[in-house]
Amino acid sequence: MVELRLYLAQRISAVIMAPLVLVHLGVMIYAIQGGVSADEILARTRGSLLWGGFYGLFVIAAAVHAAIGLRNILSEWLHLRGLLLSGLCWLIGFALLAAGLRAVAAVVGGS
Amino acid sequence: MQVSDHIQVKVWRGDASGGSFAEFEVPQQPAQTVLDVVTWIQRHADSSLSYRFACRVGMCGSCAMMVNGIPRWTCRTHVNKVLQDNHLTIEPLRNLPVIKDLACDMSEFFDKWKRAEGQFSGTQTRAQAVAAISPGEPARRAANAAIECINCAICYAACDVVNWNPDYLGPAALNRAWSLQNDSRDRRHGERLQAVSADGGCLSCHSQQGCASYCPNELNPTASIAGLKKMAAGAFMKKKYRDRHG
Amino acid sequence: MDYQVVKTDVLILGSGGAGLFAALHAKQANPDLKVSIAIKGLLGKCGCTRMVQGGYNVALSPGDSIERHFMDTIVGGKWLPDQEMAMRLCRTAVTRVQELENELGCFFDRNDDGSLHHKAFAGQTFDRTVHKGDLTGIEIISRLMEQVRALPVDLMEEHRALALIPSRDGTALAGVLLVDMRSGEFRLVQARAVLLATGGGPTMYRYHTPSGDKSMDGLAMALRLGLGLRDMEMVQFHPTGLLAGTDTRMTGTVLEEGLRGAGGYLLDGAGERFMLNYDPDGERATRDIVSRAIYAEMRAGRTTPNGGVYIAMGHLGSAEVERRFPGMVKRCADCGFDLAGGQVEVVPTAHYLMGGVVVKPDTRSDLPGLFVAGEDAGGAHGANRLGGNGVANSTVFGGIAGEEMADYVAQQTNWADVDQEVADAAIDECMAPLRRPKSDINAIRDRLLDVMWNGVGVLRDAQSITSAQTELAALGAELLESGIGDDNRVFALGWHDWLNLRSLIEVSEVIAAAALSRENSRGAHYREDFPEVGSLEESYFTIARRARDEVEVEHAPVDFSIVKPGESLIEND
Amino acid sequence: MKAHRRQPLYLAFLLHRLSGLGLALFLPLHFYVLGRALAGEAAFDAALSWTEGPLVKFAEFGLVFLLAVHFFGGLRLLALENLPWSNRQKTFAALAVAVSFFVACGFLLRAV
Ligand SMILES: Cc1cc2nc3c(=O)[nH]c(=O)nc-3n(C[C@H](O)[C@H](O)[C@H](O)COP(=O)(O)OP(=O)(O)OC[C@H]3O[C@@H](n4cnc5c(N)ncnc54)[C@H](O)[C@@H]3O)c2cc1C
Ligand code: HEM
Ligand code: SF4
Ligand code: F3S
Ligand code: FES
Repeated sequence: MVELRLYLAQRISAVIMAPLVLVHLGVMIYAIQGGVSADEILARTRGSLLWGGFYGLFVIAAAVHAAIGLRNILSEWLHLRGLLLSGLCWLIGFALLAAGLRAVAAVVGGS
Repeated sequence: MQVSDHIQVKVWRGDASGGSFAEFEVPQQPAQTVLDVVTWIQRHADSSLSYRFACRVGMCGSCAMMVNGIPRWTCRTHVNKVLQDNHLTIEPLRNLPVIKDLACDMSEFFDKWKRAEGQFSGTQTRAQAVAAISPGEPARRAANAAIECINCAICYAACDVVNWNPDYLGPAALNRAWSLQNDSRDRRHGERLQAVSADGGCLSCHSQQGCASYCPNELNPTASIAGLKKMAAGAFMKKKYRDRHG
Repeated sequence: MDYQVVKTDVLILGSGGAGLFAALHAKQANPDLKVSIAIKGLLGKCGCTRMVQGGYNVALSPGDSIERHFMDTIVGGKWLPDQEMAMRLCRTAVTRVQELENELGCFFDRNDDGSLHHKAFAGQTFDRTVHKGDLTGIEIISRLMEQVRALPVDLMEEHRALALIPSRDGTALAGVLLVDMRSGEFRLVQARAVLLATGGGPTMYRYHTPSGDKSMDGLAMALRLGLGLRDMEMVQFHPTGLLAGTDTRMTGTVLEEGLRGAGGYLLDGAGERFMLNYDPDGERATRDIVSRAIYAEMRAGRTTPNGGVYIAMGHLGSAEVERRFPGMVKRCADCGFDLAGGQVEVVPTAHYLMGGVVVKPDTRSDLPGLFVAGEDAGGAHGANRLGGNGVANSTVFGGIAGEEMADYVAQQTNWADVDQEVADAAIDECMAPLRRPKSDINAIRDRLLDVMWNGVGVLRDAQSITSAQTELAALGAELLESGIGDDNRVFALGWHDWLNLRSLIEVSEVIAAAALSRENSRGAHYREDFPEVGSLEESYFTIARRARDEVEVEHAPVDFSIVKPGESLIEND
Repeated sequence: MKAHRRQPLYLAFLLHRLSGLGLALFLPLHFYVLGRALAGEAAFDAALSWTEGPLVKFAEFGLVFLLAVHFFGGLRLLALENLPWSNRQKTFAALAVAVSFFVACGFLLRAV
């Protein structure tokens, strides 16, 4: 049953990310013209609840998704099993979540 | 179109403890399958070579081997189709333990078939008439599309997930389970769905599709497994919903 | 020689329709029985049940009847079938097909309204053959295999039966000597009941259809025990086996009957049609007539490069042929032949052995403890087997054997004592070739195939049979002098080749003797020196035995217990 | 590469896995750069300006390519698993790669 939950979590997070990735790619292509600068990015994001929600959701979904994805790779390619595998998977997930949320906080919040 | 009158054949010799290749020169014939090549070697060059076959017409699935790295039914693979620069390399089927030379132990393949609840359980008995089921019913069509499996384990050898995850049931067993899930006469759909949704079941498949590419009967285990995944996910969501809303 | 001794209640030899049904039914009759299955190959993956293409005869179609099926079987068998067996076959086929569908999960082709589809099969007065496309055998054996694998049975895969071992007092069967082919170890299985279901298989002919694992071991073992074999002259030939040269295993495999039915032509080496010279029905004539016609053309030298004739389908339009016979077209294409558009060389090919061990309709043999079912058992088909009655026979009588064995075991209080001397002698004989220097086993096989094909084949006469007998005796003697040159028994195919040949030669001698003794022509047996059918009222069947080193053949009258020649069970017939 | 793997749909699987792996490895870096914003705009700019070099540009193209490949490959898999079966899997896989290449090139062109 572990696998079923993981499978669903990964597919659901993928579905959540799908539109987010599209928007993100679009914005990047638009924004990147003439180089990226902090001003530009921060002007757009700072204080915006919308962007905060957007990137927050993105980060959560990506953390779940990537952690499960890496779990599969670790198990299949490095033959990790059992506690080590789940432990590592949780660790990766939380690390990504923490780093991601911190980054979101940085670009949305702050001065 | 005789290219040369002999072909160069490398055959894996050995057993569970290891082995190596032996080389043979085999006279080429206009009508010659890979199984004929192996047979020639066993009859004329090295009578101690071990291999397995039975029906010789693609019905029993006993003769599968790796031919130039690809799993194939050797009794129905013409040499011309696979010859590369006049060379053939023949090895035992991948992903199964070798018994000797080209014969491997298929027990785990069939154990997994059983683990996937790959057998029918009906509600009717022999005293009753055969169920009236139209061949056009969608479920029957799905069951039928997956039915003509000869348990040759070619798909099992083609799948890397089988290689990476010893628990994985593999394409053939799952394909059979899918066929049964679509059989309206079967009464163990629930138990079977549990069995194939458990760890090592259909959700371990990464859609590599080697199974479907190499299945000699042109079956499509990938499609069957996708069907099971959807069934498994659907059943899980439904149960969650029911648990929450009574 | 050391060997392991194990005990079981029921030991089944072979995993075709007969063996697997026996296992299922024995377990159903008594789940506590220890049931063991020893198989020369892998469970359900060897033998001919898997190779059934046409289908399964059963009187389930509205308007059909068990009596009609029975009459077709008797008439098709030229009044030689054991009538009680034939009746049991036709009657039980009905429940067996329902069991296959309802309990095992087979799914046979349906009509649009959901009812079973029955197709026409040669020699029958009603469309009664149920089928799964043209791969019926795969469906039946796969479903059976799944059920048996799910049961707690003791599987001995790649265990070859070498000898039936009687009890010390010789009054019953005590067990079976086996060799684990993977390790080469001998194993003696003591059993309270044994089923012989090794599926006959006339593979001693140059061209033959059965699977490569079948080599008449069962009948050879029964012979060595002194049991009688009936109808052994009755070897059925399929008219169109693929002919692709002697060096390929494709040669001999069946090209479906439907090709002729659909309007395919048979052409001689010069490309001329010839069937109309033999029969007004031309290519659509029955199996035996077409086989004899092709054989006659071959003997007259009007042959193709490989020595057969052509089957040509192209005039029907290659797209049409591809649509109607996709399996056959693909199989030919895989092997490099264009069936749809071109010409493919064919030859008659030995297909089925009607003969077998003399048994009662409940599968008991003359030796207590030994049961026989499927192609190993004689009697149900007489002189000719209807297409579709083969798999019916193995599944019907296999199931009956399972029940009977459970019953028999319940009455046995203990295991019979094994006759150690017989077992030791059997091991010794099997080991002998391992100790001798290497000889040319292939040459012996090649000669055997030709001797039987030429001497005791589609057409035979006293002279061809006696000269075959002389050669068989010589071959037998030569085999007993020959060796493998390697005493390693681990998965040793060379050794098994030798063992196969031993069985084949022994049974070939019986086929020849029976063929010589029947001085008329019936069904599959055609004597050019005695082309007449003979009196139907005085029909007899042959029983051959081995007594010392001679084969003795006696004639026994057919018991017309249900219907006499000239009568019918069907009104207005 | 082993012969049985030389098959378009296996390659599609591999591409999906490697792109996923690449993305997962890149993600911490990406978060790090953004996280620098906490330390003030100057540091953020410094971190970003690092991305101006041609090598990094190219790497970025690679990254977008990875994301695009993984994204379209992911859509392909979601469709395979959840929509009625289609026998055109090879076409879809090829399409997914082609579209992602297109998108990534668009990105690259805009960037220079
Ligand atoms: C190509 C082909 C097509 C056919 N088509 C039809 C058809 O359409 N309809 C029809 O009714 N019939 C058909 N038949 C006939 C039918 O297949 C057989 O009559 C029937 O299946 C025999 O079943 P069985 O169980 O007796 O033997 P099999 O199924 O042949 O099984 C014999 C078993 O015994 C094993 N065995 C052999 N020797 C030993 C040994 N020494 N020790 C242990 N095990 C041993 C074998 O490995 C095998 O498992 C066809 C036959 C062939 C060859
Ligand atoms: C930041 C973004 C993403 C990262 C870091 C990421 C990472 C990963 C990783 C590491 C895997 C495991 C690969 C494998 O098991 O072979 C994976 C699998 C997968 N990804 Fe992503 N991914 C991301 C975005 C997406 C998006 C946007 C989608 C959907 C459109 C998606 C769909 C999938 C799917 C369906 C799988 C499962 C493949 C399988 O198990 O066969 N991913 N991802
Ligand atoms: S699905 Fe195809 S490849 Fe796999 S075991 Fe069945 S027939 Fe063989
Ligand atoms: S090859 Fe293996 S990964 Fe899935 S699609 Fe087939 S089972
Ligand atoms: S020998 Fe039976 S499938 Fe090849």
